Amino acid sequence: MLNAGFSLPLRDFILEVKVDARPGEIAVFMGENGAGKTTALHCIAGLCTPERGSISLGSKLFFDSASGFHLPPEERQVGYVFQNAAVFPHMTVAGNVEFGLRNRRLEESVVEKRATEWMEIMEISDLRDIKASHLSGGQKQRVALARALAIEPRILMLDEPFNGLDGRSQENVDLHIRQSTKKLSIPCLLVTHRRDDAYRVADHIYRFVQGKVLREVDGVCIPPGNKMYPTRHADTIEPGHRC
Amino acid sequence: MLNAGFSLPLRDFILEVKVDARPGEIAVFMGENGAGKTTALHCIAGLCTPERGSISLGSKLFFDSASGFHLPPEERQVGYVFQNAAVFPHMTVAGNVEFGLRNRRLEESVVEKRATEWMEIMEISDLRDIKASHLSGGQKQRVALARALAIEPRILMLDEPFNGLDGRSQENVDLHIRQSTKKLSIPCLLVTHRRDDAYRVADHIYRFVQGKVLREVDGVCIPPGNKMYPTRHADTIEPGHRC
Amino acid sequence: MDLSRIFASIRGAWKTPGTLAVVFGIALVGAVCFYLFAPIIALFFRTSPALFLTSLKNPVVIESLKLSLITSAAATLIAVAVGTPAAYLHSRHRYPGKEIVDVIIDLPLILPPAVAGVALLMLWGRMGLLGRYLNLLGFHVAFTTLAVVMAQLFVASPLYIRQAKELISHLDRSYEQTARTLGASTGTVFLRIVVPLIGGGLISAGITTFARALGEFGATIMFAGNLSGVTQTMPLAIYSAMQGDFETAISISIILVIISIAIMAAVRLITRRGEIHA
Amino acid sequence: MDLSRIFASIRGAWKTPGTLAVVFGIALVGAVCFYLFAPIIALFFRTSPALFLTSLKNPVVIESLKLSLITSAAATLIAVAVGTPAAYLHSRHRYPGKEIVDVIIDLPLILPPAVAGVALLMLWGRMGLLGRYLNLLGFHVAFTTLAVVMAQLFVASPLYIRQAKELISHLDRSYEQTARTLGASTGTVFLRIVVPLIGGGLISAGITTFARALGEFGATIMFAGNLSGVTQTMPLAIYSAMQGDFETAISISIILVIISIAIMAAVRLITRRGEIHA
Amino acid sequence: ILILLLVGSASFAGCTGVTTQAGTEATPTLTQAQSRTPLVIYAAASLTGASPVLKQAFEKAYPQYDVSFDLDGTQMLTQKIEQGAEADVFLSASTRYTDRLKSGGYLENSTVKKFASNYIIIILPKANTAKIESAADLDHTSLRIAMGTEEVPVGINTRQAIDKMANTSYGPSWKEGLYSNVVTYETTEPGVVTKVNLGEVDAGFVYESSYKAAKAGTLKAIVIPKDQNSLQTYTVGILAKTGEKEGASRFLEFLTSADGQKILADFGFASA
Ligand SMILES: Nc1ncnc2c1ncn2[C@@H]1O[C@H](COP(=O)(O)OP(=O)(O)OP(=O)(O)O)[C@@H](O)[C@H]1O
Ligand SMILES: Nc1ncnc2c1ncn2[C@@H]1O[C@H](COP(=O)(O)OP(=O)(O)OP(=O)(O)O)[C@@H](O)[C@H]1O
Ligand SMILES: [Mg+2]
Ligand SMILES: [Mg+2]
Repeated sequence: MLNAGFSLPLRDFILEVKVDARPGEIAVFMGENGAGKTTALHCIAGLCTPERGSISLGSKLFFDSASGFHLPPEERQVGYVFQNAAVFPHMTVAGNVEFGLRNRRLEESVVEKRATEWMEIMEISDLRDIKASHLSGGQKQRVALARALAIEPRILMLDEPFNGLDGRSQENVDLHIRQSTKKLSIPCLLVTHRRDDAYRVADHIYRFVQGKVLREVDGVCIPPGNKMYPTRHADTIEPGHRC
Repeated sequence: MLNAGFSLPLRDFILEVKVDARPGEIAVFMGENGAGKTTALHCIAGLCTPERGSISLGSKLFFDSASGFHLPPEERQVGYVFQNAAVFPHMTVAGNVEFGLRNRRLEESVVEKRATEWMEIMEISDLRDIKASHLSGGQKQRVALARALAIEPRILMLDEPFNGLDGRSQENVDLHIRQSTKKLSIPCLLVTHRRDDAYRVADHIYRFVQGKVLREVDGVCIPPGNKMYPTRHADTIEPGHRC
Repeated sequence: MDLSRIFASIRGAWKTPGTLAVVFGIALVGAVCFYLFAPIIALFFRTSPALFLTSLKNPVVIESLKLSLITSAAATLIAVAVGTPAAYLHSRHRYPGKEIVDVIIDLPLILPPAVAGVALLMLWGRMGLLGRYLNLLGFHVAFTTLAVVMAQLFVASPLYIRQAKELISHLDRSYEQTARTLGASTGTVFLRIVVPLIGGGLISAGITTFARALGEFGATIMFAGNLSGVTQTMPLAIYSAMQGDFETAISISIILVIISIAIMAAVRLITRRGEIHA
Repeated sequence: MDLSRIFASIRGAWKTPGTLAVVFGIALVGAVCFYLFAPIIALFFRTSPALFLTSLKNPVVIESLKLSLITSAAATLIAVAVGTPAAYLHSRHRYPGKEIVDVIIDLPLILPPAVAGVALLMLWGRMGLLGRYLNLLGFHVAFTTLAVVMAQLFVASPLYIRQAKELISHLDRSYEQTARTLGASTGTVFLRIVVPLIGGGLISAGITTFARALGEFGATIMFAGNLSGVTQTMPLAIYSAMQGDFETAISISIILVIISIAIMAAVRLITRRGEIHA
Repeated sequence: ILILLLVGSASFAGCTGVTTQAGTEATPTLTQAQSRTPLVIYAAASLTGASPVLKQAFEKAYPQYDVSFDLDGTQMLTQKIEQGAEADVFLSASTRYTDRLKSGGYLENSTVKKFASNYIIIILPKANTAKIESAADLDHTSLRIAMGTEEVPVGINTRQAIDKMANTSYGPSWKEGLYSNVVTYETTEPGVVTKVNLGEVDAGFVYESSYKAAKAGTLKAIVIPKDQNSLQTYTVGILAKTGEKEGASRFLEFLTSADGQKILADFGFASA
């Protein structure tokens, strides 16, 4: 169970985040450009420090402003796919996927097995020895996904994971995000701008509006996806806001 | 009228491009990750040199391997939005949008007027004095779009332009791409992986498959968009390929 | 050396994660600063305020200081003006002999400065391979103020070019490519995209170059001579003073250090401010 | 200087676009190479093959060459081993006094080498601020081979640290951030992400540092003295020879240049090959 | 490609154009006294201490001249002259290099004459922690000694003096012990002086003039008797290519005059 409640002043507004996600649940972040979605993920991953508040995952405290505690990112075991993929350009595809596994000090055979598995899933096996700087945009995105999922993280955070993926990969990634979330029984935070993507995967949606985070409990629209989904907006949301 | 027919060996296959687009027409490039869409745009923009073939826009020759002619990119007047946006991080938003205009040696008043116009259209006016490195992903994408459209190019090339944009911006960008293409009467090449986007904007679709480019003449599926659209695949396409 | 493992093992004992990194960082940077700065502090122990003030009034000191600053600034400007575009074109193109150019740029650093001075004499001196023709045209290079600049340029410019080269080759090309599609010529790309993007690094390289030029001794005395007011820069004045009055020599050195600090700090401040306004 | 406008106007006459840029580029890089290399070529005119071969057999030359290579390599290694992590921590953190550290790193470059040697003596020498205590412990620094390395380190390491700093501060942070979310400690991030990403630049900086250490003269003779086999490096041997037999001195210089070229070329080749395999 | 290389050097000429500007910008401010005829004296580095006094006295006697000294090792000066340096007078610390220039035609050979001489002296740091009382102590173990290399004039004279002392008074084992105490062979005299001055070596061999030039009280000295010492002769000559023959010969006269000799004596030089 992820519990995050924190605030951080940004250039134009104060970002006040209050989100939670249960193991096996996918929480989708939506909202306008510059609303603070990426910043929120950065704070949860430990890459920036909120001014106030606390973040914890299950029994593990990540951050607490009251006690001044800040767990460094490398000890949070998050699987984070950045908005810009950020594959390591000097490593091969395999090197990228294996990087996180090696940091866990797993046995070499396990590292290779798991990396190979995930490269197959993401259909990048034939690129395994190619330097990552020589990949196309969508190929890089797939490497970033394989790399984040391979470490079997305690929480998955995906910043616009479908960007740049071709149709088949989108479906494939969609499937494996759900599977991993369920199989590892971890919470997953996913940022997207696409309503269809959101309603397809979301267990619940957080809408970022001018630094405030609104949880959609009873949306006004019915999701086209196959999931039962609450259908009315939180009462604080301004009228006319699309969901 | 853009006429491009060229070939270039890539790592895994030989890319053979044969595309054309009439003024006012939007040609959409689709295809798997790594199929060569970005590379094709790079060649047309003059950022890489095909091995064989020729490229011309109207009466203007861009490239011809037979005569060894290669017009440098700065003289091709293309409005190219890169897959990674590539806003200049050291300049302000306004500086980015004005950059191309200043290279045209327009009058200062014209430069400012046009830049202001486009920043308003892309809803980045309030960010005009912010350094571009301090923007969110979607904000950068909008700066890149404003920058490319502001120069009133002779051809528009957009590599996944909707990526990272929030819902409203997507519609907005969609609208202005069509308007500009019509108003300036220029051809537009647009890369996307989303079928709905493609069918909505496309006058015709080029499908990149393993280095070959197939023009969809009679697709097997009917586009949901509002345009009349040819509905059957080119006969060379392998069976079962989604469109 | 697996730093991470060492880190991890000690961290257990420390309990507050990150503390060790901080301690390690302070120790490391502290050690570097100590090693580079403590000897300079030690210099101060050999002089007295009185001596220091006397040196400051010494016309030889004033004159050589002025000469040093002018020549070093000139050498730095030339290195920047010629070196930056050369480094850009070099880094961004493949051409036959590129590796050789790389080696050539490093060579002046290896030459002991006195040999560098001799080499310059052999080329530009009155009897030199080129100098003899210049001489026929009535153009003398060696033993003039120009020679001071040339010696400094020979010794210091490789530092600039090398740093500029590396900065450029680590720069993402897509900015340059975008700029070209936006109609920017090579010159505009260079001046408006490349230079500002690595500006901080170039300034830093320029400061290094200036510092090296300011400290130049061996090549200058050989190629330009040690003539008060014409070619006697601060290091030469210090050398001459060292023959007689050791304490004065140290005082002059300290003046050199202080003025250099002031200049370098000023450059940093000015360029910092520029950045904020931009 | 509006290069682009000049370009554009001349280009009209040229017709084949880009030709001018090529000519300009060749001219610029050619000028730099000429300025830096021609004097070295001129040196060759002062020696004969016979003299050259004799020098090669001279035991003093062999000994000082060995000493030079060992000490310069040691100084470079220390600079790299300590300087790289220090530069990383320095560039990636804000801390009070950061600007002062920046200035300190440049200071040794300004000091004329002989003054740098005096400064080192004042700190580490027998009567020095620190040296007197080391002396009580029976530990002598000055006039030993260690002193040679220390002098070279003092003079050359700022070049390395400065370049490393700039390379790191121009590196996109998102790679480091990603690596940390993937469980990499500061040490791992440094060794597996930062160092390889700027590896080419660091090697280049290392070569510069090695070259500067190899050419070091003034500080070495002041702090370490000039004793054959113990502290007489190549530049000291060259300078000593220059007082007597000038031609021999030039021959030795040329040996130094050739060997340095060979080493630097070898380093480049080896690291290039490494890159291809990776 | 050859043509392009030519263009390269042409653009290089453009680049020297810039340096010239910088140079000429600097020069006017530096040579204000244009009414006075400049006189350039190339002088051995050991004359550093005496040079400003000589300049002052000469300019007082002949106010129309503006004297500047270029001070460097004699060998380096010789090298510079051979490479075309333009000077008027050459003050040499070594007859060897004077002869070399004479045979090369760089000097007005008839004007060359001796003007001073110099003896070797042993200098000690003020504190003299090694408690050296006489030259006999120099072979004590764990001493540190500095002297010139066998190529520089001071080194040549030092070796001769040591040989004489060993032969007449102290014997070969003393000489051996002394040499084993040498920690550095300096290429310049100031190198020796500096190391003694700082107390980093216990003794050093320099010319008397260098000892005199050092600030009073900073050094101690042990005089080597004349009969065991080695004399270095200083010579002066007018350069063949001088444009200021009159001034040069006036300076030469002045140097050998009573006034000049007195100044030199003050700085520890013996008469020729
Ligand atoms: N810098 C590079 N060096 C070498 N090969 C490259 C480079 N960039 C891309 N490639 C390869 O060239 C092929 C075409 O790449 P391109 O970027 O054109 O694909 P794309 O169709 O744009 O894919 P995407 O949909 O993922 O953006 C791919 O196989 C890719 O791996
Ligand atoms: N490096 C930065 N420095 C300063 N401000 C920044 C920086 N990055 C982002 N911002 C600002 O912080 C706010 C939140 O940005 P953030 O990247 O979190 O938005 P986002 O919701 O992820 O947007 P998008 O949908 O465009 O990715 C925006 O106003 C943005 O301009
Ligand atoms: Mg974002
Ligand atoms: Mg692409």
